[in-house]
Amino acid sequence: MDLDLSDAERAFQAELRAFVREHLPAATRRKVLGGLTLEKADYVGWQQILHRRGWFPFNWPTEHGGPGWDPIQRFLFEEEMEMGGAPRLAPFGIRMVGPVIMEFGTPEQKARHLPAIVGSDVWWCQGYSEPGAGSDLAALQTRAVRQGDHYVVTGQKTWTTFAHYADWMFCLVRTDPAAKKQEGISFLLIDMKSPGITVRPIIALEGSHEINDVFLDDVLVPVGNRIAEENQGWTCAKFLLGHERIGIARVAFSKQQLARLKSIALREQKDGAPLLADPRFRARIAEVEIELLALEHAVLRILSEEKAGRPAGAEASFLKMRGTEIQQALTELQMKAVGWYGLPFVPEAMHAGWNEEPIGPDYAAPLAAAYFLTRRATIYGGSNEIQRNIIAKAVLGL
Amino acid sequence: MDLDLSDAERAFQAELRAFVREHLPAATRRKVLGGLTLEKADYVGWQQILHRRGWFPFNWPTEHGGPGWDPIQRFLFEEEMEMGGAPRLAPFGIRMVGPVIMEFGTPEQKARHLPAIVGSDVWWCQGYSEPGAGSDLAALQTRAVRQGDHYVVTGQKTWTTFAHYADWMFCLVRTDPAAKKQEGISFLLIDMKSPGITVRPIIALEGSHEINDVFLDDVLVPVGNRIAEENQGWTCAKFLLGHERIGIARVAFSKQQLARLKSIALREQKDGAPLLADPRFRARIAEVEIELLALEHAVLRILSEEKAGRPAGAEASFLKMRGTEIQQALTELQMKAVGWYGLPFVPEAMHAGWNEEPIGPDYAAPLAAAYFLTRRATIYGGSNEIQRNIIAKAVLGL
Amino acid sequence: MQFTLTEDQTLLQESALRLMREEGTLARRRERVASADGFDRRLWATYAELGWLALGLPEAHGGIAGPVEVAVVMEAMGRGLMVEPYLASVVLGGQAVAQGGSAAQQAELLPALAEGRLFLALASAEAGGRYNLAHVETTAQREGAGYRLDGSKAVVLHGASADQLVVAARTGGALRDTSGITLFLVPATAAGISRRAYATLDGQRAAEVTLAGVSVGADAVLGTVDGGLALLESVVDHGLTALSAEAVGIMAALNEATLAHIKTRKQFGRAIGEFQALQHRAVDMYVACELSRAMAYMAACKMGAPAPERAQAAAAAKVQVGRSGRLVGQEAVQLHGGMGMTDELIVGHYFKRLTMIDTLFGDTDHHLARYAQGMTG
Amino acid sequence: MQFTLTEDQTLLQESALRLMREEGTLARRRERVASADGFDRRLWATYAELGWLALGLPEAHGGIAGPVEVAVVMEAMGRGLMVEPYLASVVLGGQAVAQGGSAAQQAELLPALAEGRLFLALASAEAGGRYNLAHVETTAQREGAGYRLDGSKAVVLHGASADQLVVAARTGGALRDTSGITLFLVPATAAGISRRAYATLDGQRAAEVTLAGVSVGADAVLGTVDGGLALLESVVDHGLTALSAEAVGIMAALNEATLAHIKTRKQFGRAIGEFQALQHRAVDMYVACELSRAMAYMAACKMGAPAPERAQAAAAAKVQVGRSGRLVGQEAVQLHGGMGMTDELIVGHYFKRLTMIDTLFGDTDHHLARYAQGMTG
Repeated sequence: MDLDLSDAERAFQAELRAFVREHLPAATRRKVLGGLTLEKADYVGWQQILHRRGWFPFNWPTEHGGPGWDPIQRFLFEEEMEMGGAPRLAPFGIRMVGPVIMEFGTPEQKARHLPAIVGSDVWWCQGYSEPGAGSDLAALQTRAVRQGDHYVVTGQKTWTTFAHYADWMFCLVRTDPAAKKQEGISFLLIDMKSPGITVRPIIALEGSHEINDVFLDDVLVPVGNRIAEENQGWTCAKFLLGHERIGIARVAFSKQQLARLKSIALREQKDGAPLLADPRFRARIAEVEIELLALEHAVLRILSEEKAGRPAGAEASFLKMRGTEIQQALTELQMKAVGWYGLPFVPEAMHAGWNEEPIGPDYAAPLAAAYFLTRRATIYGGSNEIQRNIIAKAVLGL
Repeated sequence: MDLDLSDAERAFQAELRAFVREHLPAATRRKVLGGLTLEKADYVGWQQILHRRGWFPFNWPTEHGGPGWDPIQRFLFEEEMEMGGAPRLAPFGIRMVGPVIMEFGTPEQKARHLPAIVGSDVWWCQGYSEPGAGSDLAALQTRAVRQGDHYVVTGQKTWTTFAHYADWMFCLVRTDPAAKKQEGISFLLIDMKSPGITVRPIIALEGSHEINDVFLDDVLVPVGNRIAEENQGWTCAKFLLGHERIGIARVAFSKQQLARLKSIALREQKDGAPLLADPRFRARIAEVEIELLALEHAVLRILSEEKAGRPAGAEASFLKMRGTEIQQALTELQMKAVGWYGLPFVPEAMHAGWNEEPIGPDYAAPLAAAYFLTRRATIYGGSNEIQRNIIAKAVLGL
Repeated sequence: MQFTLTEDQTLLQESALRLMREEGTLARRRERVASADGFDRRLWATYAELGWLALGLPEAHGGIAGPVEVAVVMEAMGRGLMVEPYLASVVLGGQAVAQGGSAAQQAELLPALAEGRLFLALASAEAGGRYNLAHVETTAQREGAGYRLDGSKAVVLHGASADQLVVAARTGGALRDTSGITLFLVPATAAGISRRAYATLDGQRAAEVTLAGVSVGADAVLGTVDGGLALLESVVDHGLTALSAEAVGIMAALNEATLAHIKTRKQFGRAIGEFQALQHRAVDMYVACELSRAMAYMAACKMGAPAPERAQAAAAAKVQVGRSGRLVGQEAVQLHGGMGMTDELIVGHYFKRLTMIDTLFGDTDHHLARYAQGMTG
Repeated sequence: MQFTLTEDQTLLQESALRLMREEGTLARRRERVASADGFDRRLWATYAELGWLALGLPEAHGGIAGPVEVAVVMEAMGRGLMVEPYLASVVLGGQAVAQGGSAAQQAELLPALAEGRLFLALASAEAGGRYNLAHVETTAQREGAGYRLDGSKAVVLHGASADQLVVAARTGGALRDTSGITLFLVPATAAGISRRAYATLDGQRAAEVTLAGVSVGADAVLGTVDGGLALLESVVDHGLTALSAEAVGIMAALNEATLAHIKTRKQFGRAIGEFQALQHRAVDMYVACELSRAMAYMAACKMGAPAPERAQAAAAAKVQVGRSGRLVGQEAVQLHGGMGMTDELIVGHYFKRLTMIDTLFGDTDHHLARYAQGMTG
């Protein structure tokens, strides 16, 4: 057991750091570190820069165009990206549908879709949740009826993040309504330009637009866009769920948010001294820092096991639980730090182009909105209640 | 709405205070305020003093020998008793079996048992829980088989507080094993001197002896000792459960413990100043004080409603939940306050007669033991899980 | 000792809840929030008719009743998620005049306030001052018979729609001294005042107010010169208590909405409210609301008590409401799942307001520290 | 970077767990607790044979391995709920000598310690000093070539069975000065020493130690004169880390016992572990233990780091273990119902030890404040 980085790991880390410093567009960095709204171009542009360096998709094996890193290297990569102010890499292609296609896709499907993800030529979205199927995903109702070489798909998906950016959607649909819940489901890839698809924005609590309803009305999907056998979609869904559960812990993101919290608390004043020097506020930060430290080392334990050939099972669910709770605690403290200036809400101030004088300190504008936005972290991606159910059943045998 | 005491209430309060000051035996007061072990004689002696003044049982109507106070007067009485260092009045007779006999007893049963409670001639204990019937009280297995004018009772009761003091036990027994769970139960009064009863001490976690197993082996109980009809015992049990749920909040007890906590924190030192002046420890005390304030006013709201003829239902369960949580928080802080001196465990130091020099400050000896002892508060008397179930069902309709 | 509402208070409560049921829909709210002032002047006139704008003000100037009635109305307004400047104008502004105003000031302002013809706002906070009421950098220098005010005030609630501002300024002492603060009544359109209006995240309005050489007469002083902090503290304690009551109304509404949701939302073949883990959490939400209600009304009863007792009661209520509100708000959103995160359901709007109530005039940590400092023993 | 046990460490862990399974029964524990010394000297000899008493000591004097191996053994001892003076003698005493001792002191003491022939104890705390290591009132005045020690030491773990005491005394400075503290090695039977032995609530032993004119030579100094605080801090950090590992073992054992209980205990016609509210609480207990384990081993890895980094790691681990241990201990008792409250089940004994671990060398609040103070940024 040894917590120090090896020389090779240290060199790798330095290389990552230098690369972000030199190649991340300044405008993008400013938006990320200032908590401002990112455009699609910010995400895609950075993916392409990474791709040219051979680092995108960072989590893929070399045979499919990734760098083939081990779990520790991937951890270091994510850390340097976050600390350097790089935008989060959208997970839909590289963490979700990509690995599913690698595992279950035909050679034709691989040839068609994987290079497009590698080259950032397509943006994917995830068609899982439905109005009646949230935590109980297998209750989904979207129907796909076989007609010759096509499925005719009808139904509604919801909470679809970045559907309005997406070229393609991977989608769970019901192909056998007579079968038991999990057994009649198939996994389809759907071209978002297909006739019959309508994307309706859902405005979130704090005013942002990231999520959408997606209505499917007699959408024709070629049978060749089905991954795995008909009615075997649940296998893909479970595979995807188990994949990269560790990544959702987002330790690096929280480290960056912690640094931001400290920097805000250093600039905020309380009774003539920095808020950061106030023992009570400092103790609140320390509490979260310790929680994050514990999470980080729990992640490192699991990554070390994975590197040693013993990948984690359901026990990794707790990393998602704790990770999201910590993200929420951090955004809450950031909001608390600015006191009264958590109240003003000027939507324009969330955009990098806004040039008016801010109300209160310039860092304050996005903080309360970020707090509200982050409440979703414990709901999406398998709510924390579902994660607890998984651990209770699969780890504790309850 | 008015929080101030009326002139009459203020006079009543003064009278109570003066009485405790003048008539509570000094030795008993010392034990109570020092957290030392009380003897049966401490309890009974004080009950008899109160009785001579006409204040015992303080919660009974005049027709049965009580003072006939309203809910606010009873609240004030309990407060003055606690703050004055009086021992807690054992609930088994005056809060539990007494009201059941008043409600369901025959004239003969009332004449026989109620005066004996009033005069402190008997000590009662409660024969409810069994090894297989804790939270699920109705699962009890102790059998009572009718033979002529007697029941023959066989089974085991457990967690029976002060069974080793008791002259009588009120007991739930199964009289019809074929009936549905709640429907085959009867409520019996059992003379503890009956042949076939064995009391076995259970030593608690922290070393004290208050609770016991009670084994019943072919114990003969006259049919005349049954309260209410055969197989109607569950009605008595529910009545008893609903009765005095508010009292379990023990606001006055917690106020006294809070005062004790502050007095300890004033005498303990941290870096050359009283611990009570340490902002963090002070904030911890303030947190509990606010919680207790909220509980107290929630109790007062419910008592005011009761006084106005609208007695509380299941919603009062939350008073027990919060009350016990606050008791635990207070004993935990008392233990924390003395730091290292929470460790020494000299059982003899818990007894008033011990004359050796204490280890550490004299107030420290019972604190950790009291913390461990108080953990039971959320388990006994209907665990807090059961209280939550009750509220979920009866109040929230879940 | 009587901890139940009187008959009159119960009638007030019933009529307030009735009005809120009619007005408290999300659609009506959206209209109000989108309007120029950010609230509904027609509804304000209704409040005046109902006598709500006179609550807690002295009877000599058309006022009626006291803090308990204010709490009753604020609790109802919490349920209705109202955006009118009741707190800003009637509670904060009104109490400042009622407690600090001369007979002439009261006679001039209070009837107008009670009749809905006048809007007040309290300009107390400053950038960098956090929640310390004594942090007053704005100066009031003697100028002839009057004063000249210079400085900036932060997040003045409903500052842009106010006719008169109650401004805390320093007539003496250093930055955070407790003496040397004076409250002034300043016409909002006086020369030298600029107001930058904006919306707040909870759908309310506020303004940054700058005072550059604003001249006022000696009769603009509210209360005593240099002794304004005690008055300001009392006014803010009334505000905290009213906010606590509003928060209770929000919690009750959130609990109702959450219960209705978990009783009907089906997952895994049954209503999610049948899952015991959710039941126990719903119970904790219920308890949090009950304890908050007890504290809010306790504080209302204590508003006439001596300053230290009044301050402890207000601080304790704000702490209780801060903790309970955080639990109820976060859990309500969580138990609503994705729907709780959208702008389309009122749940999210309640949550935002409840969150912002914790910030107003000092968050839970601030008032816990304040309570701890004032605690006996 | 490698966060898994090496092959050797895994073997050590397996053998330790095997021994603990044999020795860690409640019946065996009762015997040990009731014995004169409060522990089992035969078992101590076994520890010596297994090499455990040499862990973390310098190789030059018979020592092997380091803090990670100590953590492995301590975690196993937590599971076994052992009462031997491993922490007191090997970790605290051993590290004091290993880090502060001269070559002569090390050569004299360490082999004896490793072979189980010598018991040490650390006499650092004092009444009124709470957890402040610099609060040293005990004085060491120059007396000829040596020193004369006077003062009282509080709650010296296994102080009565120790052969030598490591005593913190003041050679200079005022009461809580960080300089002026010196550590001394004092034979426990030296003239002027009196020890009052007692049991602790968690079934361990401790003693109050009084030093009245105890004469020691200059060669009794451990480390540098006046510079003892840094050494003491390092020793205590090793102790905190070892305690954290012990707590992890206890939590794991409590979680196992609780799971076994709720899977078999039937109420309302089914195992109580089928109730979702209990399931979710069991999950939180599991997570608390996992996070604590990560932190305990992180801290063990940091014991060789520069002082500030080492201190932060030890403090963070103690905070994590304090919070997790409180949750796991309280929940284990609660979920066991009445049985958890009795002396008859090992659960209660685990709970008591876990509670006392939080007190030892500073509770959660103490180390949170310490961590916050040392935190960067």
